[in-house]
Amino acid sequence: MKMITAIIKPFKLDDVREALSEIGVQGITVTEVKGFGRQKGHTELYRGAEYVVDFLPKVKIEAAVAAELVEQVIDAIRGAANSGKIGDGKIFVTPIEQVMRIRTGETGNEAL
Amino acid sequence: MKMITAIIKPFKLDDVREALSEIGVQGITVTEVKGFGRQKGHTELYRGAEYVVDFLPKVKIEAAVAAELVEQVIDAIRGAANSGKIGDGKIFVTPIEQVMRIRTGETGNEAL
Amino acid sequence: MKMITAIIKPFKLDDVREALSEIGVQGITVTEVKGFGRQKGHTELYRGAEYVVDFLPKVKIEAAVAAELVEQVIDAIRGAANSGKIGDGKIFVTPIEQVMRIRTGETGNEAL
Amino acid sequence: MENSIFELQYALDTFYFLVMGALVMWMAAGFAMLEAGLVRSKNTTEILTKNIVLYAIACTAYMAIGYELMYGGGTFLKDLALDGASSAELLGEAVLAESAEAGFAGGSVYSNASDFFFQVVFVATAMSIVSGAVAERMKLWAFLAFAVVMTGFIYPMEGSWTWGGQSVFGLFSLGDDYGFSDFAGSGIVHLAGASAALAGVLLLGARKGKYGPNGAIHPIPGANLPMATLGTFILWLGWFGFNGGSVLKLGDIASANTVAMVFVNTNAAAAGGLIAALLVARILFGKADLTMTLNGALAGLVAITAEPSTPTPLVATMIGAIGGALVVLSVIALDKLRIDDPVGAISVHGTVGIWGLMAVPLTKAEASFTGQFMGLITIFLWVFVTSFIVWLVLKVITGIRVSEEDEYEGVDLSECGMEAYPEFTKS
Amino acid sequence: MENSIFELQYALDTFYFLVMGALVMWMAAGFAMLEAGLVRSKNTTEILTKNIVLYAIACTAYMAIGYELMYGGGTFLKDLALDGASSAELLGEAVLAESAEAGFAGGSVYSNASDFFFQVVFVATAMSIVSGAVAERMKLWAFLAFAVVMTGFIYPMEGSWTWGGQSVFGLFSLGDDYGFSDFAGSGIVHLAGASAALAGVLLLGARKGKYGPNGAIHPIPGANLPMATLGTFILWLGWFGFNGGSVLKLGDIASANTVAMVFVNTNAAAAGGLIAALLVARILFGKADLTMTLNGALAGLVAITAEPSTPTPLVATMIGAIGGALVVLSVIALDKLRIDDPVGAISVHGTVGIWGLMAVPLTKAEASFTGQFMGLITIFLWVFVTSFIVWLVLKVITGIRVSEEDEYEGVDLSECGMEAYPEFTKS
Amino acid sequence: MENSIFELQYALDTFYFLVMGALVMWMAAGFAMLEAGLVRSKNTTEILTKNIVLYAIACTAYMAIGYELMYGGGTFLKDLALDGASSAELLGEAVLAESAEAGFAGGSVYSNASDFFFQVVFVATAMSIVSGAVAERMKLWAFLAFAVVMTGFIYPMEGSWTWGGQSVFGLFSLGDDYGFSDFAGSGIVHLAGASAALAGVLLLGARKGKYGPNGAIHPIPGANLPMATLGTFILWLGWFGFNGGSVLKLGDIASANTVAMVFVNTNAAAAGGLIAALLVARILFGKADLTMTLNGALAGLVAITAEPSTPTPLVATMIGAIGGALVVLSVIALDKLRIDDPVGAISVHGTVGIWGLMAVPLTKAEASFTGQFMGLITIFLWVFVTSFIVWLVLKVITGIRVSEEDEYEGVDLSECGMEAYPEFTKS
Ligand SMILES: Nc1ncnc2c1ncn2[C@@H]1O[C@H](COP(=O)(O)OP(=O)(O)O)[C@@H](O)[C@H]1O
Ligand SMILES: Nc1ncnc2c1ncn2[C@@H]1O[C@H](COP(=O)(O)OP(=O)(O)O)[C@@H](O)[C@H]1O
Ligand SMILES: Nc1ncnc2c1ncn2[C@@H]1O[C@H](COP(=O)(O)OP(=O)(O)O)[C@@H](O)[C@H]1O
Repeated sequence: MKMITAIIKPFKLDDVREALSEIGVQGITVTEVKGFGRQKGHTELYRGAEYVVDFLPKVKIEAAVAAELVEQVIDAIRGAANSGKIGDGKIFVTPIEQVMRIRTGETGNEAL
Repeated sequence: MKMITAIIKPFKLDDVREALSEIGVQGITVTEVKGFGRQKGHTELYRGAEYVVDFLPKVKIEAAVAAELVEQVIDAIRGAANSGKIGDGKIFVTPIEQVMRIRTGETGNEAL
Repeated sequence: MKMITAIIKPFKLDDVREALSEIGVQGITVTEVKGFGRQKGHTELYRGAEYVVDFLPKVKIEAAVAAELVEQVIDAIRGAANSGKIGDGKIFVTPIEQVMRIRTGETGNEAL
Repeated sequence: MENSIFELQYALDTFYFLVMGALVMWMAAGFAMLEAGLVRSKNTTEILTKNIVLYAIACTAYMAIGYELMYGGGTFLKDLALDGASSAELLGEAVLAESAEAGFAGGSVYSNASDFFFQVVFVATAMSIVSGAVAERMKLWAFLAFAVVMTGFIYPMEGSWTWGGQSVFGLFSLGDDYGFSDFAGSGIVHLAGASAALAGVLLLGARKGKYGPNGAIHPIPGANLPMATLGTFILWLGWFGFNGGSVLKLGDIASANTVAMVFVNTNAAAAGGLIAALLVARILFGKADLTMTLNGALAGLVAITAEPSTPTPLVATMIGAIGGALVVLSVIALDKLRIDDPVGAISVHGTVGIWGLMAVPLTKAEASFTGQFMGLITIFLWVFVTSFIVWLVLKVITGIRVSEEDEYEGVDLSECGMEAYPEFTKS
Repeated sequence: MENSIFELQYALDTFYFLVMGALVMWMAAGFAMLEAGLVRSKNTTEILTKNIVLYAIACTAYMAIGYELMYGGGTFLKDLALDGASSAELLGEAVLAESAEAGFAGGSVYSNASDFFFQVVFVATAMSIVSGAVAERMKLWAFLAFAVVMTGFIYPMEGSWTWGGQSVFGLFSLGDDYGFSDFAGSGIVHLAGASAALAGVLLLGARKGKYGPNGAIHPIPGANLPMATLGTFILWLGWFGFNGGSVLKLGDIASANTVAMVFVNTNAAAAGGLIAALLVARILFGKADLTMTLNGALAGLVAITAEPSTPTPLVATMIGAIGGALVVLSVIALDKLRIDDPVGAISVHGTVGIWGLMAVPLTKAEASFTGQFMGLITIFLWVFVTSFIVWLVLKVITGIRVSEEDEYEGVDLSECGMEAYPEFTKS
Repeated sequence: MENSIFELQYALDTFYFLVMGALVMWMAAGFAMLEAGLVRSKNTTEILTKNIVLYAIACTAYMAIGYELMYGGGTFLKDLALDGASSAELLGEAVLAESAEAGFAGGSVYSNASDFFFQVVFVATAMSIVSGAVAERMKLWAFLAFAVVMTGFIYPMEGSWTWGGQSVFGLFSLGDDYGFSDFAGSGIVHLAGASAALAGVLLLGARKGKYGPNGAIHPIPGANLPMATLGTFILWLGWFGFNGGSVLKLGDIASANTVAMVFVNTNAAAAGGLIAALLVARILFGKADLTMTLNGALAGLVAITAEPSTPTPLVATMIGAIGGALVVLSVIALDKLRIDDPVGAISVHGTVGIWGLMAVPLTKAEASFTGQFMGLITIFLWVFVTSFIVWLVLKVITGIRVSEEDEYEGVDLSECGMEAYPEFTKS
């Protein structure tokens, strides 16, 4: 099993969720985050003084999936989240050693 | 060392924290997240138009623990968070390669 | 590639971000979290009844970096976030198996 | 020309009543903000809904039947438009005759419609008190059903025995037999609201998680203190209308001066209550507790409401201060008794309402402790018992409490299907 | 001594006007809060900016030219200070002569400055209606430019044909020829605002994501319901000034009684509208919908505004209730038509404004359905057509809609460079 | 019958005073909301606490001793109830004698209690100005201690030299010797508040992180702009009472007309200030800056406060507009000087207060620039120096600034132990 973590633009969330549902990903966890990267923040003025808003609102999606699904999931996310503009975000794949569904105690792929 | 990540129902947070304290886990980090899964969201009406609230409020707990504690921690979380109802959440175990306590620079299990 | 995750005190965020920029880390993702640890929360009274605020506001920083940069990044974070006081936080290093930049589809170190 | 003077006096007194009434109406917003600030955000839409709907219900039920029960003006105010006269001219003649009889400095003569307006906003106030105490766990529609009975029947009945001058079921007369005196309603409005609230809370039980085993009390902090503070300021402002309008007449020197004194004393008592609560909380808890301070200001206001015209400003400050101190102790005591009142309504309006009534004889010779006690016990028993019955009937028929799961999820979703702050991400 | 009586009457009527005007001014805050609560948080700073700036623009444009167009008082109110007299003494003499002629119970005599103050806050109300309907996607400066034309020209023109008594381009007179009757402005203010809003919305289009293919409607919930509720309470309070002040005179028995009736009926209609909307939404949607309930209260207020003085309280409640039911249906219908109005302004002020106008003949013998219809069609056509042209010109010259990307990011950043709730972490 | 007329005049003028006073009281809520919106959320509970407690302190200290110092009415207002008469009858006689002497159109005769009520809310206004400037870093209890001295002594002293008509320590008389003229208190209230604030800020220093090395300025955005906007609307509304009530008499034609003009001009100046600030900020910063716009409206109000009765509406708009432009520049300048004022209070009330005073001679023949300057320098020096001393004493004894760590964590926790928005998760 792998954990697929994607940082995307907030307004792409619904599209990504649908794309994942379509390929059978049954669960995801979403976090509101701020991102700092190549996409530059904007310079604002507050009462005449400048400040840089470096951190832009992003959304982090985490989906634990069976190892064999990884490529498909990456494609689905990329397909839905890609707008071709800077700041579209990243996808990270990390290993999971164990999973358990709290309700049933199931583990492994059944628990996803 | 392992990172135990649990997605649970928000109102179970205090129970889980206590269960972890009891078995000697000294630190955890908690994030407010939204979850999408088997537990279906509800359909709401706003001014007459329907919309589905797919994302339900969940809490993510992260605890870095010594490898030998993993089973015990999983049991503790499950014991406290299990209500037998759909949506109770998941537990993920992932590897940690290194840990450091910022204050002291300690690493390894001492840093937890 | 490794994921460096640091839990720090919120007011250290800007310092850490600058320290990371200086050593060439080009992107980070930040999450507002609550921490529970050795640093004890405070006991408050609300309308005469006591309650313990165990969870203290923290900030989680995630930076995916090339494996060879890990030590340098850890040092930079520690340098900026260390105030010598309890609760300064932790740094975790975890493996990343794959990275992709959504916009371009680049993978590996180029995608960071 | 004398008639013109009477006309002006009528116009001025009517206007005064309307302005004071508008200020009291504004208190409905104050209660809504105060309560919305002191509950958790998952229960905010429901408390807002309760507050604004109860205001509408109070206005409608009191118009339909309540005013008739309390003062006798016909159901649906059918003769209100011209005070029963058949033309504007005849209204004018009737008013002038009344004024001539009363004399310039005599009893007040004003538009009946303005009287209704002033009275109806009081009804809503009484009902607003209830909504805070039963917050975060009561079913919306059960609450609204109760509001109909409370504003259409329970309150008007006790109102008829006090301000309405009727005897209590033909048994005794609070005014004539006991000289019961309650200027603007520490008892008639505030204690009444608190009594209904207490009955509801007892049947409803505490919020899940509020009380633990071994007497443990787990605070549930309000989600939005700026809103609670705004609500308190609104109530403070509105109270000038509440007490100031209860002089009932403005249009001669003595009356105008009394109205002014009532403003000064109302303000002084609120200030006294606030400072006392601040200091008592400081002493007991070692810190400045904003929510107690807000309750203290309201306690000062409730305390002076029973008699704001006779004390000196210094005495008014002290009456308010005692109210402010009392409210802190009462909140703690009710928590010990596991009577869960999220906003402190029973303490502010009930405990301090009693203090307000009992303080009247201190500055007003005509009032007696016995008379005041008779009044408060009559009001309390009537409202508590009838409310208890109504709540009980509702409990049996429809239930009054949401399910445990709905309570965890928040009543906003189960009762209103709408979150007060629905956004997850900002963009 | 008769003069003293006239002086007092003048003072009382002037004061009454000022107090009512202050209440109407307060409505500007109500619209700001209502709208800020019903948009998403990323568009909040801009809607606040629009609301407070439009109030300032309305005050300035109406002072500069609008009042002159509507009532003829000179540009920049140059003679306002002493009503055109050259000294305070001569002003006094002129007023007394006017009073003597009018007679004590005759037409109202008050300070011209108080009249301007009361009128100007009405202009701002009309303009506030627009801001809500075009929220979340319109360019700030285009909106402000429109506000100048609306408050300086479009509104004053139709105002001159109605309250100003002028003929419509010399063609016909709404008052003399048709007996058009609109007490406080269901049509003149509310329908006018809604007509301008409709023109803007049609040219502007719906918010991105509001409507999907196959008739799908995607709700966009407002970010802060406590604020929206506060706004509604503020509007409710302010409306007592809006309708109550429109009696124009207080200082005799008949007038004072009318003012009081107007207060009672205004309140009753709001309550009726609220309850009807609550129930209709309950029946249609199976739940208590707070935003519809708030709209219902406002609908009740708009409905009664065309004639709050003649109905009985029961009839007023019913007129309001029909307004409250209508507003729910209208909101649904406009959504079906893909006319995107984030706060329901077109339904509340337009649809229900029409109902208010048409309901006048039900309780007022002098009014006719034809006359009312002529009035509403005149107002609608004039405001809609001129607004449409102005919006169109703005669209061509500067554009009226922000870019798609700015809309995603929120207009707060693109138009104001400032977030309403800028904090990421609390510490 | 003449007496009845005097009675009505007394009643009307008293009522007018009370209504205006209630509006000014409402300004306390305005300051609370404005300031709570412009600080960070971690410092919100404390600013709310400061604002509502200072209001209570002002009311109590001014009652205890301040009013006596300023106008001489006895400590604790002991003779207020009947204006020193021993019965209501004798009060009536005394008033009628006074009225007869003053004449119908002469000096105002009203209830002493209404005068106190109106005056006391001014004191609170002056003190509210201070709380914003020292926000986010001052110790709560030190602030409250200062409030006692400010409202009980510092303000009443300068009030006694101006509105109280006393000579300045027997040296000179601002009124008699210099014809100093400050209608409603651009100097006496606003500049005074700003002077006390400036002294506090200088001793306190800037918030951590506000100023960096090399002249860098790091903005600290306010957490809640809807609240700040609401606060501004509240202040705008309250200001009608502030200026409108300062005419002191309503009950004859000339006075009523003046009151109406004051309303019109107050409104016009606020609108002018708002628009000017909007445009100046647009030019300087290239965008619509809501916080500057809000400050601009308040600046317009402060500017016209020194003389709202003599300008024409056009001139009032311009006086306000200059105030609005000035406030933007002043905010920038103070930041350059590293004088950290989170809400812009010193600029709005100080800088523009000075402009307001100096603008009086432009429209009022009796006033001179020298006289105005003498007044402003007297007020500034007195308040600044005494405040500085009091702040210094507090600094030495208890400290006035929270620890650096508490400042990072937020003063809500260290000073009040209570978060304004305590929720982590919604459920
Ligand atoms: N090395 C990294 N580690 C963690 N998160 C990153 C990293 N680089 C970028 N991100 C996240 O991805 C977002 C988008 O990255 P950015 O560099 O702005 O654009 P792009 O994805 O087009 O390269 C950032 O806002 C940040 O949240
Ligand atoms: N594959 C997954 N990857 C990440 N998070 C998941 C995954 N599946 C479920 N979750 C999280 O767990 C929560 C509960 O899952 P759900 O399927 O609703 O019920 P259950 O845990 O009973 O199977 C979800 O709301 C989501 O936050
Ligand atoms: N074992 C752990 N797993 C995950 N997070 C931890 C763990 N221990 C500590 N933390 C996080 O680090 C923060 C600081 O830890 P704490 O024990 O208070 O102080 P210190 O870092 O000085 O040891 C905590 O608030 C928590 O967010």
